[in-house]
Amino acid sequence: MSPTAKPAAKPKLAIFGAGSCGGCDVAIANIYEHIVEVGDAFEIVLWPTIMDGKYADIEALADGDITIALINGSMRTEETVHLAKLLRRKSKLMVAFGSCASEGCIPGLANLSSRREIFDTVYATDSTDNPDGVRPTWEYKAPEGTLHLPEFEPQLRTLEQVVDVDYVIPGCPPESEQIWAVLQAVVAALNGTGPLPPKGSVLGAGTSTVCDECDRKRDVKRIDRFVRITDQAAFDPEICLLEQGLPCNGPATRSGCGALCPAVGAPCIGCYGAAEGVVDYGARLMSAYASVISADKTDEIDTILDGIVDPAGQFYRFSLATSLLRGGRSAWKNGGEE
Amino acid sequence: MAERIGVYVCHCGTNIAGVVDVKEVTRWAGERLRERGVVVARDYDFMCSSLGQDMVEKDIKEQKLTRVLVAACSPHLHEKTFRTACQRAGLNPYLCELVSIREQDAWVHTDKAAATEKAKAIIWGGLERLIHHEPLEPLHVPVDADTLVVGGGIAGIQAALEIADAGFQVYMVEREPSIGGHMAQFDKTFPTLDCAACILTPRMVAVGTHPKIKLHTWSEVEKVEGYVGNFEVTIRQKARYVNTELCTGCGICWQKCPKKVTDDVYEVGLTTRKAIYTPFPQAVPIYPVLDKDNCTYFEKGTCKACEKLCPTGAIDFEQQDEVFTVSVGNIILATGYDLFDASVIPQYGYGRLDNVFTSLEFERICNAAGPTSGNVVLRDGKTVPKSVGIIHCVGSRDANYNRYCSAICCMQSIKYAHLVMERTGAEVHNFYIDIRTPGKDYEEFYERVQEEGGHFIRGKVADISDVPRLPGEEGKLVIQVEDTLAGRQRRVPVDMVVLSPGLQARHDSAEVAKLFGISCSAAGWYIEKHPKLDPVSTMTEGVFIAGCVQGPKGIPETVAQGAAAAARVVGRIQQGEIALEPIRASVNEEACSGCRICNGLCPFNAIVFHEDRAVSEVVSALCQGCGTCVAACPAGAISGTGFSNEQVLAQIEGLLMLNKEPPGSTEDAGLATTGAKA
Amino acid sequence: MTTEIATFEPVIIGFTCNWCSYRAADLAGTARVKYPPNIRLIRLMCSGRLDPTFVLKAFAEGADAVMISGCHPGECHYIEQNIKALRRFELLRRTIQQMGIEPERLQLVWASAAEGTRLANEIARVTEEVRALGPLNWPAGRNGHLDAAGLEAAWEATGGEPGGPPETPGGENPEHAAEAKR
Amino acid sequence: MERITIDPITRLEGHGKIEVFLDKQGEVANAYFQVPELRGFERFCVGRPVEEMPTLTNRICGVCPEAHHIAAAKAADAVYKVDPPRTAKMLRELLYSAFYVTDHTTHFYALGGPDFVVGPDAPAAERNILGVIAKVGMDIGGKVIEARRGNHRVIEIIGGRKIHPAAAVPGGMTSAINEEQRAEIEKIARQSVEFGQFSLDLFDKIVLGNDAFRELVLGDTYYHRTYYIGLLDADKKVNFYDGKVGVMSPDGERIGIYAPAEYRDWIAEHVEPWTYLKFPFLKKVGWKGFTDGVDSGVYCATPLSRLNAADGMATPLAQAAYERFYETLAPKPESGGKRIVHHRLATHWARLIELLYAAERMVELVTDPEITSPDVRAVPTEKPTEGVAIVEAPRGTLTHHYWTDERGVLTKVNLIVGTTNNYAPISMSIKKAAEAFIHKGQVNQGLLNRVEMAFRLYDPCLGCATHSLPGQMPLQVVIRDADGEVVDDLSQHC
Repeated sequence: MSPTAKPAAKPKLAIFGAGSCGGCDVAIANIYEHIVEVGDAFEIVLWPTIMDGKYADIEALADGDITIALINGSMRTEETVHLAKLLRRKSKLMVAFGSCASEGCIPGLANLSSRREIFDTVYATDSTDNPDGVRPTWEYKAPEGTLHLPEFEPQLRTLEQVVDVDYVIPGCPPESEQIWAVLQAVVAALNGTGPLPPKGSVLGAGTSTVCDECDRKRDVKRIDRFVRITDQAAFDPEICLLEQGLPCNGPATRSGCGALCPAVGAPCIGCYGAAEGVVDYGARLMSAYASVISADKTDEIDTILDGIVDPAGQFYRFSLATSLLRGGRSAWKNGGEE
Repeated sequence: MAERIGVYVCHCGTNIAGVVDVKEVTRWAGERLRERGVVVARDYDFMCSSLGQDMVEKDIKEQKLTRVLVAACSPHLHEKTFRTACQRAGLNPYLCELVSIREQDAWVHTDKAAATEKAKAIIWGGLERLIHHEPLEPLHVPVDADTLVVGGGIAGIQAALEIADAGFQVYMVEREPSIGGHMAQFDKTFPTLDCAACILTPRMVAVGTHPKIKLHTWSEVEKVEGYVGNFEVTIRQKARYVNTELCTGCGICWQKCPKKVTDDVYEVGLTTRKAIYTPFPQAVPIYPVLDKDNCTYFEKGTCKACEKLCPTGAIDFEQQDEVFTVSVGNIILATGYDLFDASVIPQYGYGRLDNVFTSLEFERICNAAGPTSGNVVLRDGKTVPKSVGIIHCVGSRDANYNRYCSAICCMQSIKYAHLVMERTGAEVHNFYIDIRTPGKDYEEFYERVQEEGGHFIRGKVADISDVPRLPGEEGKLVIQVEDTLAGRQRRVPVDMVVLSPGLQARHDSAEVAKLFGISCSAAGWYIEKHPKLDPVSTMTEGVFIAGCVQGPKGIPETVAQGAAAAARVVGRIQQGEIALEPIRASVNEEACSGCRICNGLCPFNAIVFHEDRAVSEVVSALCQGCGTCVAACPAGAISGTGFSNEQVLAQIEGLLMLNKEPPGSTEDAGLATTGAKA
Repeated sequence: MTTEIATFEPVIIGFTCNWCSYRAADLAGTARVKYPPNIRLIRLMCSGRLDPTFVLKAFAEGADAVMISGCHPGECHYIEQNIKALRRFELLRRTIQQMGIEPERLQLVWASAAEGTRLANEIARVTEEVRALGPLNWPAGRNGHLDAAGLEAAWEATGGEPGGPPETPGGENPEHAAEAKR
Repeated sequence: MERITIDPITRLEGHGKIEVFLDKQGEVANAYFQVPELRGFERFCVGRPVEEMPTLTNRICGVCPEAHHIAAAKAADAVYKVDPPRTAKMLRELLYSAFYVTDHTTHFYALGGPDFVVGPDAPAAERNILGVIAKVGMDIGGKVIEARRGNHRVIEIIGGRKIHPAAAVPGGMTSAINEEQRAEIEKIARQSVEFGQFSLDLFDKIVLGNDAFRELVLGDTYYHRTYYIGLLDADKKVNFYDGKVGVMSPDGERIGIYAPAEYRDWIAEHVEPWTYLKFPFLKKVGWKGFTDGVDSGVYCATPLSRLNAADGMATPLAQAAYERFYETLAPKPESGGKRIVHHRLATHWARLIELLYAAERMVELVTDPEITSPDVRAVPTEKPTEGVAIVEAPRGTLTHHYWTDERGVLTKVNLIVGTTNNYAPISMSIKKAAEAFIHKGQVNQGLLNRVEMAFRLYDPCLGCATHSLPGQMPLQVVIRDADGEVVDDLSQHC
């Protein structure tokens, strides 16, 4: 099934936000004038955010007719899951594009709660006027007919947890330079002037972690206290933030972004996900932090660890949905209806 | 190519088969685990027997097995056995996995069904782990033929001589001016009562004169770099202010030196020495040491009596400490012990009551070469005691101080009882908790002393006081004790009390352990590789221990251990190189971000950071394979052989596989219901 | 549920140190000390090798509890690596608690090579504590591998069938909402 | 009864689905605009440390992350009762103004623009940014790209990243800018002012100059008399970053001005079972269903609303454009005394006026002598408790409200997000457009696109609105029989 099978026809490109914040689409748009070159290299069959197109056209396509589909966004509703499966069928190559598709991203933190907990929070906020406790429902008989809402599934999943994925492009969102580089590589491969990366490859990112690209000076780590950004008016602009006590996710986060956040004095929050071959992102970071705190007695250790006020959030901010536990217990128990 | 795995389940007679249904387990493994690559599953009465091993070898050859799993006893017992068997059959020994269904299953459970299920789980876990095994080759490193012995007590002396006599170079480092250690301070040794000096000094001289032994007294080890076979040791030779090239040891300097100084070390404060001195007449080496802190010249800038009078002009006030390094292949630590400080037990009055002595003080008093020329007298130096109390277990077997038994105090106390009676005819009372005489001729010696009239009172002494309460106690030391045999309180008035303080690890044993990269127990004793099977090795390849550094023991055991350590070293040297277990960590430089999380984690300094490339590296010969850095690396850039992530994760899955198998296990039923409820 | 608890046999994964607790387990065997068969031991070279990933994996694969064991502080064969295990344990415990896993399901036990009986008693204690807690049944365990089918299965296993939250008022009185629109 | 499903509306960030029900005669019986996504930020932000909200809430919307970033930082300031240094506030507003330029540019040229420039009846394949470029020439494409590139650069310099910035934290910013960076920003700011003027001229030529469009804009189809809200500075001029919210009645009477902390006295949210999105309304007026007029609490929060709610623009060029806007579209004041534009399609024009204002504001800020001061953060001293903040997101008034424990860990979160404000009016506009363009069950894509235009003019970002994971699916039509039985299996809701 080499994508270069039909050299005559322009390869077909589909860009689709299954369930994204739109940031990935904007990141693609931010390759600026190169977008025209993309237009030349591909027949863009689907990119709803930017252009009109017919869903029917996609259905009509033969299976595997789309050469490459860039899918961003995560799987939370029955509808997004359906669309992911449809596009998988229609595409030769499927790319999990961005953090949502590849690791669940911040919305994945919803997996700490059951959908009942989520509904009971959202539809009963301080400003919500809902005396009868109305909740959205999958099927609603309106006077004029029945309205359907796609089911809000018990847990948020990543693309890879729903369909087979060929490549992953990490980042929230992926940096535009990286996106353009990947698109160029793919075009080259399709023209037979370059190799197509092996299935399962992570594209548009490095093989190491953010520290590799971070200009801050690093020394042997010994953390005697964790601080929060609000604790000090300023941090040393030269020295590793983690060494200054700021929980920085850089050491465990895949390189590729260029260490932008530490450069402006903000600790890495981990949006590029885990490094190559890592099973559980949070476990890596937990282990690293704990290993270098300078305390040997339980009470001293506790005092230092109290500095990390939200371990689950700190270690699984972006990757909860792909973590070994996938989420919190309440989201699993009884289908998340607790 | 597809894996072909053999599974062998051992009955171990009835040891395993008595509880685990071995036949069933074997049948199950053959069928259920076929999809996992198992092509042979056999059970046998004794897998470790030569017949059992033959079975494995035969299958490897005939069935073309690629991996072997043996379910039997603990890997600590027979891992090597089966690895070797595999090797004989041409299979890489590291493609063999031994799982324990005896110690961890059959022997500890009674419910046969449960034990059988557990055996299956253990085998499945082991199998999944085995599938991720890699063929490994042991690491071979050359061994430098020279050896470092740290500590010049009897343990170190014995070890040094054994190695040197075998024809290999030894460097001995001793902190004090002379070798000899505690033994040199003793008078007689139990139970034979031969004179310590008489048996020790020849050995000391042998060391001093041995062509293959380079002796560095008044020296300390400052730094240890490198790894087994190739250590670089930095030694500091403290300034003696005596040119040992010129000095003949004639002794004029210390005879003429005007400055008297209390001798706290060799004579334990009982008498004085000079500012320039040799600790004792038979000291090795014979060269004196000038005690800078007490020397009049160094204090006031005048005197120089020694310099003026030295016939060879060997005194050198300008001499500086000398720091140099030696390369050695092995290291023997024989740094000995400290005596428990009896003064921390106030009710025993040591340091407060004149006539309360410690064991070492008493050794010196008894010693013909000692301060009282061997006359047993009170602190006043003349009064001969008419009654003496000897107290055992001072600071030992005591929850407030050391819980452990110091091993030698009973015998030494009994020895004192004998010496007192022999020298003074005084009445002797031994106060003990239990008498422990586990050694050749020890019990006999105990009986002999009882026959000689020594009194033995079973009870922990509560208090020693010089305040008389009853008639006859005036001017005496009264020992308050509950006689637990007679079941009554007793007050025993005596003239002299000898305390038998226990042995303690050296005050600086922890730092020294860190220096040599070995581990010590909470009490400070160095931890041997195996308490029974390997009491002279440590976890750190190439570093051995001998004598009381490992724990309290008497002279015979000390000497034996010194010789044993030496034998190990000589063996290593003759091998020329040693094979190290290939359980090591290594860094994937591609993935390493140079975050330096791992840099501070290795107690063996095996992790080095390359500033230029900003990556960390694990020096495999230094790595001891603990895996801490593997677990800590946030980038997952460090991997460890033998216990890789893949291996452990797979084993976890394997162990839990049965619980996922519908139908049957309660867990699955449980899940089903949970699911159904929703 | 109660009946389930009554017959509930927890599965516990125990991580042991090659130099102390694993030998202690051997010793317990040699001495024929009995303890419940619920625990399954994994040998590591040192508790310092304990990667939190292993613990999470065990939970994910269906273990009801995890017991980490190592040398007593100050007695580590690798000098001080057991302290790293202690630190990781403390942090990991905080994290899983947020995930809704009771801290009692993750326990740390020090046991020297000589403490076979102590280890056996600790295993018995942990087993009883976990039995009292009941099953964990982490469904992720049913799909340890990221294949869609596995996840779908887990879905059903956890009642992820369509239909939405039961008794959602909105579903029950459409009239109200309809009126509201007029 | 037949139904038409427009699912989803394309060229909007986010996902929406329109169900149009026809009666027996094929006339529109009712139209439902469903938002089929939900994420639950209010739930899962609980338990997180408040200083993370600026980066967490970024991910509500990748189109306007800056709005959430800034609103969250301000709400966190309020939680700690900390007042950031003046320079920090200026940097935030500078970043935010640059964002406004990029965002309004994107919408006008890439999303809303094609409807006008290329025309609603043009083939779908041309109704996009490439079509715009084809029609009006590459140099415009170049200008648009430059405006976006330059202002993204500003966002990156100050915020660390072009999308989902990182630098705003409670008490200020994590880093200051140096003179070199300031100079670069000033250049971009001045170019943006030119671009703003250029864009207004273009609107003149293409829209106001074209009678068809003019009629479309001023016609009744897209006309709603609702309430309008918008953030006002001290002089009651439009402000995006800070101030109080003015509430304007359809009759041009300002019925009140509320401070962020008072939002619950003014705004409430209504829940319907057939959509995941809530319907905010004016509490004081009350929810009367999907209807406009003085008695209905339905209000609007868009560029048009902001202009209607304010007395003018705070910068000279924008003020001039503001006046021309009202001269042209609302020559006479309403009974309440203020001139109000109720023509929804005028929102596109209002958007360009705001673009110009944002650019002018950038110049003011970047030329302030204190903008390069290193003093950009104040350390909180007060115990964290509760805080509310409001900014004007391009798509509507954005309210963040946090409650925390004494460690500053969130215990409760409430968010009323840009587009949400307009959910009711959007639904109404859609229905009205459907009624106007769909007759006798007759549907063609041009008509459907007119319905979409009603939707698009609000530039609705349902990513924001639902704090949901918006997913889009191209236009499709589903015809169902009277029983609502599905004929077409392309729909996934069956």
